[in-house]
Formats: sequence, C-alpha cells, structure tokens
Amino acid sequence: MDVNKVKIKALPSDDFKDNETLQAYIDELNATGTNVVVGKLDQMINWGRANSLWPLAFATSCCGIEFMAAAAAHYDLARFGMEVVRNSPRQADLMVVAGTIVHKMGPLLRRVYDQMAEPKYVVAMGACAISGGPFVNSYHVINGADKIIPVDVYIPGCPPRPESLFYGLLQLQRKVKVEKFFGNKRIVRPYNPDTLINPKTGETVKVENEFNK
Amino acid sequence: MKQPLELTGLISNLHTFFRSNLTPFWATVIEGALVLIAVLAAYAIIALALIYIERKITAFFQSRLGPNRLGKYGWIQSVADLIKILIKEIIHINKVDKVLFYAAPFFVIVSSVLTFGIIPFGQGLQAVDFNIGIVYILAVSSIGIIGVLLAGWSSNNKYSMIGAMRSGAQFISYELSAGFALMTVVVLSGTMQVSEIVESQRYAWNVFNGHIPAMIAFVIYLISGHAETNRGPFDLPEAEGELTAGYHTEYSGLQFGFFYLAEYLNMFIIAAIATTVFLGGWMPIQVQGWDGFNQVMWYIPSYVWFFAKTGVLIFFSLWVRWSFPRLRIDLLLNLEWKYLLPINLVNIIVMVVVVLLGWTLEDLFPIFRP
Amino acid sequence: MSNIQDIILNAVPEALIEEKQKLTVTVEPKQLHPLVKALYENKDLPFDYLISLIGMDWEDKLGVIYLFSSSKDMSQEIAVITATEDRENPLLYSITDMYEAAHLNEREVYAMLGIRFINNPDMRRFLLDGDWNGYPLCKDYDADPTLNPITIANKEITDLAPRIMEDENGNLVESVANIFDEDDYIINIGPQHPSTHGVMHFRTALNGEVVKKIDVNSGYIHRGIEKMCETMTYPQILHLTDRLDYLSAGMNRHALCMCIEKAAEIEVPMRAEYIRVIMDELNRISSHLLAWAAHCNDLGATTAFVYGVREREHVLDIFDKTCGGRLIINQNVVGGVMFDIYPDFQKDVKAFIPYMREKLVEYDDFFSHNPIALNRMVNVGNMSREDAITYAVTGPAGRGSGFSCDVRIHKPYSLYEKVEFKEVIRTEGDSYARYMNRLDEIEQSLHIIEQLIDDIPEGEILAKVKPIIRLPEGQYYQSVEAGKGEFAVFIESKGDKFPYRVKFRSPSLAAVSVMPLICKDELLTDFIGIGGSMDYVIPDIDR
Amino acid sequence: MTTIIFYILALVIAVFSVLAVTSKKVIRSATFLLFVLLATAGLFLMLNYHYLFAVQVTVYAGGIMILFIMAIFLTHKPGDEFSTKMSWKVRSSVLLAVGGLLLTGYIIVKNVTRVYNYVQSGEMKMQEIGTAMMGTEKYQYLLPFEVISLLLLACIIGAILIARKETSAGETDSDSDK
Repeated sequence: MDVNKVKIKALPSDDFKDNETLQAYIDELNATGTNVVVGKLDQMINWGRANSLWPLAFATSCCGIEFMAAAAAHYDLARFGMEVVRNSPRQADLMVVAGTIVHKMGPLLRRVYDQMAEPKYVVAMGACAISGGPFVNSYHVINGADKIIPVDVYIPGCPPRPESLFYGLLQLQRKVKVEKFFGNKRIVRPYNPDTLINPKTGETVKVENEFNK
Repeated sequence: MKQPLELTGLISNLHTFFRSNLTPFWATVIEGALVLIAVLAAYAIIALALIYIERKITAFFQSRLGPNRLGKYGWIQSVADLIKILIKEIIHINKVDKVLFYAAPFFVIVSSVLTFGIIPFGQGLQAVDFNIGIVYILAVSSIGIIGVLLAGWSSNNKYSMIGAMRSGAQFISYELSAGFALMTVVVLSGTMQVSEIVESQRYAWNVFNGHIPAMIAFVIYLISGHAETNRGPFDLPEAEGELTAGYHTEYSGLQFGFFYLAEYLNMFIIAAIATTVFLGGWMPIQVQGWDGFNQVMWYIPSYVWFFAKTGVLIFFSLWVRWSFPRLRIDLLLNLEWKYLLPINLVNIIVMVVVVLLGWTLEDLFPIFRP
Repeated sequence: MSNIQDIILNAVPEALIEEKQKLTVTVEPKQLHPLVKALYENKDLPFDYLISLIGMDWEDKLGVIYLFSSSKDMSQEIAVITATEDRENPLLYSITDMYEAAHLNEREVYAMLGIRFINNPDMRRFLLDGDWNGYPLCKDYDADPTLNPITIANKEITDLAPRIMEDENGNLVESVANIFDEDDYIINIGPQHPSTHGVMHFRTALNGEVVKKIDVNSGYIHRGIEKMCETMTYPQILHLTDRLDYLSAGMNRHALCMCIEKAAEIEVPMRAEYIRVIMDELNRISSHLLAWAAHCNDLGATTAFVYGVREREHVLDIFDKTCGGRLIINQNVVGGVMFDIYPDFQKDVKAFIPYMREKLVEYDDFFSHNPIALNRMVNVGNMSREDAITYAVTGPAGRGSGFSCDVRIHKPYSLYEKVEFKEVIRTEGDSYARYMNRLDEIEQSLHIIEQLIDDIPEGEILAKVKPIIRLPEGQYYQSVEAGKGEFAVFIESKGDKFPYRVKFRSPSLAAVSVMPLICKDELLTDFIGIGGSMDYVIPDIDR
Repeated sequence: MTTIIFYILALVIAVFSVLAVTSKKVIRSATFLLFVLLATAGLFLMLNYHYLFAVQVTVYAGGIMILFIMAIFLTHKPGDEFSTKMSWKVRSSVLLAVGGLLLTGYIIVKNVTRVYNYVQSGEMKMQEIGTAMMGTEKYQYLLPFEVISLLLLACIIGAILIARKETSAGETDSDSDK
C-alpha cells in the first residue's frame, strides 16, 4: 500500500510532513502481501476504527487544558468523531497522554494503559510526554511516556496548539488505516523501557509486548 | 380516505400470501421471524440515527459543528462507531461475578427491545398489541433496572456500586410517577390497549381532551420518563464527573455497546410512548368537518407523523439535558416524593372527576368526538 | 514596627531582629513556638496568616523560614527563621496547632529536606513516595537515577501516619496513627479522575454517599521545579514559573520578574508596565473563565463548560497575536516584556470588553440563577472567615469567606496603585459566593483594562539588562495576585548567577488543604462541586 | 409450537428453581429466582392471561426483585457466600418441602376439573377484574381489603416511628429535615 492511498478527508497526503517514515512502516507491514477480500474487510474495519477514536484524556498538566480547548467550541474535536471522551479506560480507544509523567505517576499510567481494551492507541502530547520537556533534568520526571507504554504518535509543543493536536490525531488515523485486523499486524511502536526496575526484587522488569518482538 | 404511502396494504398482502401458500404453522413461524427481524432492524437503525442526531443537536447547542467528516454532514458517523465497537476487545476481568457480569447488559437490552415492540410506529405497524398495553410497558421496562443493579454489583468496583445504588433509588421512585401519569390517561381513554388509545385520539389528542389534568400528567410523564432513562439532569447513576462512568465503568467493547445503545433507545421509547399516549400517536392532525384538509393530512403517511411528533419530544429532552446541571440525589428524591407523586395522586382524582362529570373536551364540544 | 519588636523581645529576649526587605527574626528551634504564639495572639495586629513556609538547607544548618502576615493588615509581614545543626535527625517544632496551613507545608519540608516536626500529628511525606531515597532539596542530595529507579510496579498506599509528639514531661515519643477507621468505605478519587482538575488523589471515606473523611495525597505531577531552579540562571527560571499554575502563567512570571528586578534594581519602562498589567488582567479573565467553565462542568452542565472555553478563546487570540503563545505566553522577561503589542491590540481588547460584558449577562441568565445550580451551590461547602485565614486560602475563594486578601490592594505592585477597582468580597463563604466572586472579578478586570488600554505610553519595552544577572546576597520576596490567590516568590541569593534557593507559594495548596474540612458531611456529589468552586490547579501544588 | 415453548419454560423454571436454592451466592440466587418468575410470567402469557402476565412481571420481577437486590446490596459485601452448616435446618426444610408438595398435589388432584374448566373459559376481561375489586358482593370487596391492609401497614410503620422517636428524638428530627 502506498502512503498516498491512505485517504484522510480533512488533509491530502501531500500536506502531511514526513511521509517517508510512514511509508517505510507500511512497506514493512505489507511485506507478506494480502488477500483481496481480506484486504477489503480490513479497510472497512480500519475505516470504522480510525473515525471513531474515543479518547481518554490522561491530562496531568498544561497540555490537558489545550486538550479541553480542542474539544470545546472553537476547535471542536467532534468533527473527527472523537468527542465521546470516555473517562473509563475500558471504553476508550485512544489515550492522550497530556502532560509530564513523573515517577509517582508512572505505575498509574501503566495501569490505566493495561486497563484499556484492544485496539488501543497512545498519543504523547507535548514535550513533557515525549521526552520530559523542560523538566528533562529533574530527579522526579520520567523522560517520556514511551518509557512506560508504547506510543503511536508524538505531538511536539509546550503545550501544542489544538491545531497540532489535530494534526497528530490525523496522523494517527493514517496509521490506523493501514493496519491489519486479520493477522493482528500493527505498526511497530516506539517503546523503550530502559530503566524499569522492580523495587522489591531489584531486577529489571520484563515487559511482555507483542508489538516489539 | 386515500392513503397511498401507508404500509398496511403491503402487510396485509404479505399476510394473505403466507396464509394461502403455507401451512398455518409455518406461516406463523415465518411471520414471527419477519416481525422479529423488522423490530430488531428498526431498533438498530433508530439507535444509530439517534446517536448521530444527539451529537449534532448537542453540537448545535454548544455552538460546535459536530461530526462532519464521514459522509455529507457526517451522517454515517455512528456506523463507524458501530463497526469499531463490534470488534473491540471485551476484557475479561478477574474478581467479578462472571455470570451476573455477562448477564447484566442483556437485561438492559432485552427490556428495551420488549418495550420497543409495543410502540405503534404507524397504522398497522405494531408488533404486539395487548389489551393491557400500558401495564405491559410498565412491566417490561422495569426489568432493565435489574440489569443496571446487577452490572453495578458484579463489577466489583466501588464507583459502579455507588452508581447502581443511585440508579435503583432513582428508578423505583420515578417508575411510580411514570405509572401514575399513564394511568391518568387510562382513566381518560377508558382502555389500556395502545391501538385503541391511539384510535380514540382522532380529533382530540389526549393532552387536549383531558386539558388541565392531562397536561399535568404529560409534563410529569416527560420528567419522570426522562429520569428513568438516566439522562442529564438525572444522570446520577453515570455522573461522568463523579463516578467516571457509573455502573458500566468496567464494561468494554460490545457489552458497553449494549448499555450505550439501550440508553439512546430508552430516550426514544419514552418520547414514543409520550407521543402515543398523549399526542395522538401516528394520527395526523384532523379537524372535524374540514374534509379537504383532513384528506391532505392523511396523505402524509402515519409513520411520518409518528416520527415527527417523537422527534419534537426528543429535541426537548436533549434541550433539557444540555441546559441543566445535574441534580443531587436528595434533590432528585425530593422532587419525586414531595412534588411529583402528591401532584400525581391528586391529578388522577381530578381526572376521574373530569371524566365522570363529562368535562372532557370531547364531552363539552361534541365536534371533537370521533 | 517598633511595637512588634517589643512583642518579639518580650516573648523571646534572645531573638535576633534584622531589618531586611522584610522584618526578619532569627530564633533557636526551642523558642520558635513561643515566639509564633506571641505573634499569633497579638491583639492589635495578629499575625494569623501564614503566607509561606520555606524549608532551607544552609549546608551547615537545616532550617525553615516562616513568612507571616496579618489578616487585619496584609501589608505587615514578618519573616521568622529557625534552624538546627543536626543534619542526621533534624527536628523542629510544629506550628500546626495555630496554623492549619502548616500541615501540608511541614509534610512537604519533611519530604524535601528530611526535617521532621515535633507535634505534627501526621508526618508522612508529601509529594514524594514514602520509600523515596534521599531528600531532594538538600544540597548533598544524590541524584543517581539507580537509587530511585522508574518502576511500573503498583505501590500499596499506606494509611499509617508516623508522628513525633512531646508528652507532658517534654520527652519525645514516636508513634504511628491510622488515618482511617478499620471498616471505612474508602474510594480513591483521583489521581486519574475527570473532576479533580488534574492529578490530585483524594482518599475519601464514605458513609453512604456522605463524605466522612478525606485524605489529600499529592505529588503525581511533582517535577522538582524548585530544585531545578538552583541550577539555572535567572532568565531560565522564568520559563518554569509559567508551568506552575499554567492558567495564570503571565502573573506567576510577573512575580518572579519583579522579584529579580527589585533585587537587581532594574527600572522597568512605563510602557512595559502597562503591557504587563493589561496582560495580567486578560490572563486573570481567562483563568476565571476556565474556572467557571470547569465548575459548571463539575456540577454536570457540560454546555456551560463549552461556553466558558468559547469566550476564553477570544482572550487567547489576543495573546496569540501578541506573542504567539496561547496558554503559556512567555511575555514577561527581566526588565520588561519580550514582545511589543501589535498594531490592532488596543482595538481587539476594546472590542473584547463589551463582548465579555454581554456574555457575563448570558452566564447569569443561563446558569447563575438556575434553580438546580442554586441548590447545588448555596449553603454548600461552607468555609468561615477564620477557616480561610488559618488555612491561608486566598484569591476568590478566600474573599468568598470575607477574608480581604487581594494583593493588588494590600501590597500594590506595578500599576495597581494608579487604577481604580473594587475588591470583590462576599461573606457567605459557600460555593455560590466563590462562584459569583469569579464572575464579578472578571467584571473588575475588564474595568481595570478599560482604564489602561487608551493610555499606553510610547517608549521602550525592555530596560537595559546585563546578559548575566547576578543578584546581590540576600533574601527577596514578592507576591502578586494570581488567578487563584496570592502567589509569592522567594529567592535567596549568594551573589551567584544561580539562585541559592527558590520557593514558590502556591495558592492552590491552601485551597486543597481546606477541602477535608469543608467537604466533611457533604454528599459525594457536592464534594466534586466544592472542588470546582475552590478552583485549584495541581501542578501549582506539586511544583 | 405451544408445547415446545411450554417445555422450554418448564425446563427454565425447574432448572433455575434448583439453582436458586443451591447457589452459594445470595445475589445469584436472587437472579435465578428472577428467571423463575419471568418464566412463570411466560406461562401466563401462553395461557393468554395478559393481565396476570403483566402483574407478575411488574410486581415480582420489577418490584419485589429490585427490593430484594437492594436489600442484598445494603446488607452484604461483594463476594459473600452462604454456608449451610446446620444440617438440622436442611433436614427440616426438606421435610417441610415434601409436606408442602403433598398438600398442593392433593389440592390439585382434587380440583383439577374445576381448574380446567376455568382455564377453558378464556381470558378474563379487564372490566370483570375491575368489578371484582370494587364490587360489594360475595368474593368481591378486593379493593377495600387491600386498602385496609395498606392502612394496617401504615399503622405499623407509624408505630415503629413513634417508638423510635422516643429513644433518639434529636437524631430523627434532623433526618426528617433533610
């Protein structure tokens, strides 16, 4: 599949920046080839999934306010079918990690992520959730949500404007649209838990992750 | 009168076709199956439409656009939601009471489908028509609450539990008011059969025919019906701000979909019953003596009338939902036990007096009599 | 002030009194409690308002700086310093018997510096987990990440509070108390909850639906800003203040800028002052609008939330055009402002004022007189004036209880002496008073902007500032009225280009600390509503 | 057709009755009992006793079951299980059950023709039920009877309330204010 064939109604493919990275992912995903019927079914399922991403706002700080602004009147997240903000992780499809993740919050972020039902997606919104942002040198800050959970899309900014958030969410829609429901193939997601240590035993915690094998 | 767009002809043709070509046993089976399929299909389609309509109307109230990416004006948005929710993972949770946890959504959805079956959508478009129709509505709609209670209990989650308890208290209270409001109309029309109630409203809708007591009953029914569906300002059992998602916090995937669907459908059912009982159901607007006008009105098919009236009520219900803050549990129970129920009890007696003394609109002005 | 000096010397003759930026009294740990008691019980001018409790590590000593003020005259301030030389087991005396606000502050000092307070009934660490290795604000803190590794293992919450109490004979007795009763029905509200306004964690014991007890548990967004400040130059620190209470980002930054300017004796150009005050007031409007919106949302009125955010976007548009930021605007810098106003600035602001007034009327029609809303707010979450003072609740919440605490009036800074505006005070002390206070303050802010917008003088927007700012040795304080209340900055400098210690006073901390009191015996539903009316921002508390 | 449905309903009633009394979790028992009641309502529907069907569902499934479940909510913690340790209770209850079975069997056998005739007569009209409730002849007086029972219930509750007030007057007063 070509990246230009992934249609997002709001934004043509060429207007997205850096299509090469996504293309590389797609090529890797499609290395084995697909049955036509299955491919059509996949497309329909992905169409449904991509257009009905119900978010769970894991809002810890400033970015959460921009997420709220994006959901309200001026920007209106509802246009993309994403306004059904579910506060219960069981019912959400997309976790928007908006804000700094600190040591004390890490286990809780992981737990909320584990409570979500498949297929689940994660958007790291803002510099803090990407890398720790301005607090990268702090003793109590985890340098990026991807130390705890796999992340699909990174949205830079401090905090990102609602427009950036939309751009990121449209990117996520593109990623969702090339996935394969049959065979359960998904684009590999960055996830580097380099310092996960169990405090009780002192050993490194082995995190099972089917997408990282 | 000519009714070219009605479905009654089609239905009776089908009936005679099956009866003439098949043994009675198989005719019954096939007709039953067809009715079942039709009801379920209508159920699903109305639910999807309602989800879309609610989102759009909400957007209108909140000066937003609402879904507009899928199809023109985003009208197939809820189809995407449906596809997603159908193939979403259903999480198996440890430490829940498995039997009850999985049974609970079915209680809710079955109760809502059963109530749905008795609604007359148009002339001849009614799946079941008992002679105790009103009592039937009250009976089967009360099963749903057991699903909510069991869901809250079996989830093994404190938020769910609180939601379920609130729900129980709320439902038991408002079921009374809703029942009494409907009974007021039964006094007026002298029958419990839904089709007869509709038939009796040919020229004077019940809400006008019974004037003051009927209007009071109408308002009370709308309030208590709204409360029974657990929607804002009565959405305490879910109370997003407090209980995250209330009694269905732990449900995911299709199980949550059932709750979600039933919630929307219950809103429709309440509006539909209010339409049927108070606003003349599928009856077009008729004026005694104006034959030309009446003829034109009859050209508009009955199901259009029905959905138009129901739609207006749904719009009002959404208007209320998106304008008011949430009630607190004590205010909620005060409203019911201190205001609605006493008013209702007096109202039903007033209605009896009105009917006995012949003060209804039909009695006072025989021109309205069918 | 001589009168106060007499009182101090009467109570503690050995006290060392210095006239610095504030009147500073240094005493031995043993004498702290009598001194504070004397100040607290002073009839004419009771120092009953604890502005700030600052834990300090002077390398040779560990200590605390208390900053007191009086509810009768907020312009009177006094700093009390005490310190112990015992670094292994530092012990000081608690003042929680007089100041409720000291509870969480002392717990924070324990977590950050390891100082334990005798007679504080609950000496768990605040902000940090109980098993955290080391005390971050100590100068000899070991920041090795392997000591405190990232974990995804769930930690059990212990409800046991260690404490050190002094018995009648003056002996210290260590004991452990249980926070909740055995069979309490406890639910965790937060840290990931839609209505805690961030990642606050309230352990709530319920009796049916009635709140029996609340235990405040914070630190889920503790980023160690105060420690980071010690390794940053002054202009670098500015960016961190924005991310404390991000809703009043501009005002926070204003406080720090003024503190540095005062210490370095930098004169700010008049044009910059005008821009700063106008931006501050716009910022306040946006903060109150969001507070209103979130409060309505907590009460279940989603549409009101959307309306509040809709109007807020108009303010953000003005910010956006001025300096490119929406929430965090990076406008104030040391010596002035970073960006000049754009040509249509005045026109836009003047168009906004009548628009906002119109919308305030709409809010009144839509929500303020709604019978359900009134039932949910009037006489709910009552906070008396005494409670507001002892818990140091300032801002619209404090003024809703009749505590006159507007820093712009009592300790005027920048242009606030020149403009005319009313301090909005209500005495009911319930949720509705706090709610109405915010709407009225929006009106007052509009009034302030109206007076300034036409006379912005021409000229420079930035004073000449040296590329590397070094503050002379000393302790500096500055308060401003932020959206949630009094925001104060404390800097101790050793004459370096880095500060020796920076402390921010968080108005939200006080608002949260009073929650267990005002939510007791209210329904769970109202607990959420009261939280909305207090309007706290968690990153401001956790820092 | 009807026979198939009858057997299904009968099976449901039998299976869930057994489950209701053997289940160790009280809330499950209540739910199984609900199934039994609903299936009984289905039997009424089969006999075209629409009114009885609706009353069965409203009163038992809707009203009494909700009260049962709420009562269980208020008194039990999730996960509580029943334990039947006292075997004399089991034995005596078995004895009682058998006795009851014999008694009902005898009555049914005695009256089977009468019942059959009654069933044959078709559905009872709403009007008849109404007259039976309001009438003043033999086998009527139903409504006055119910009203009196309600009155008695009110008296009992009133008596309890009055008795309670004497012990802790202050507490109940503040309760009624709310």
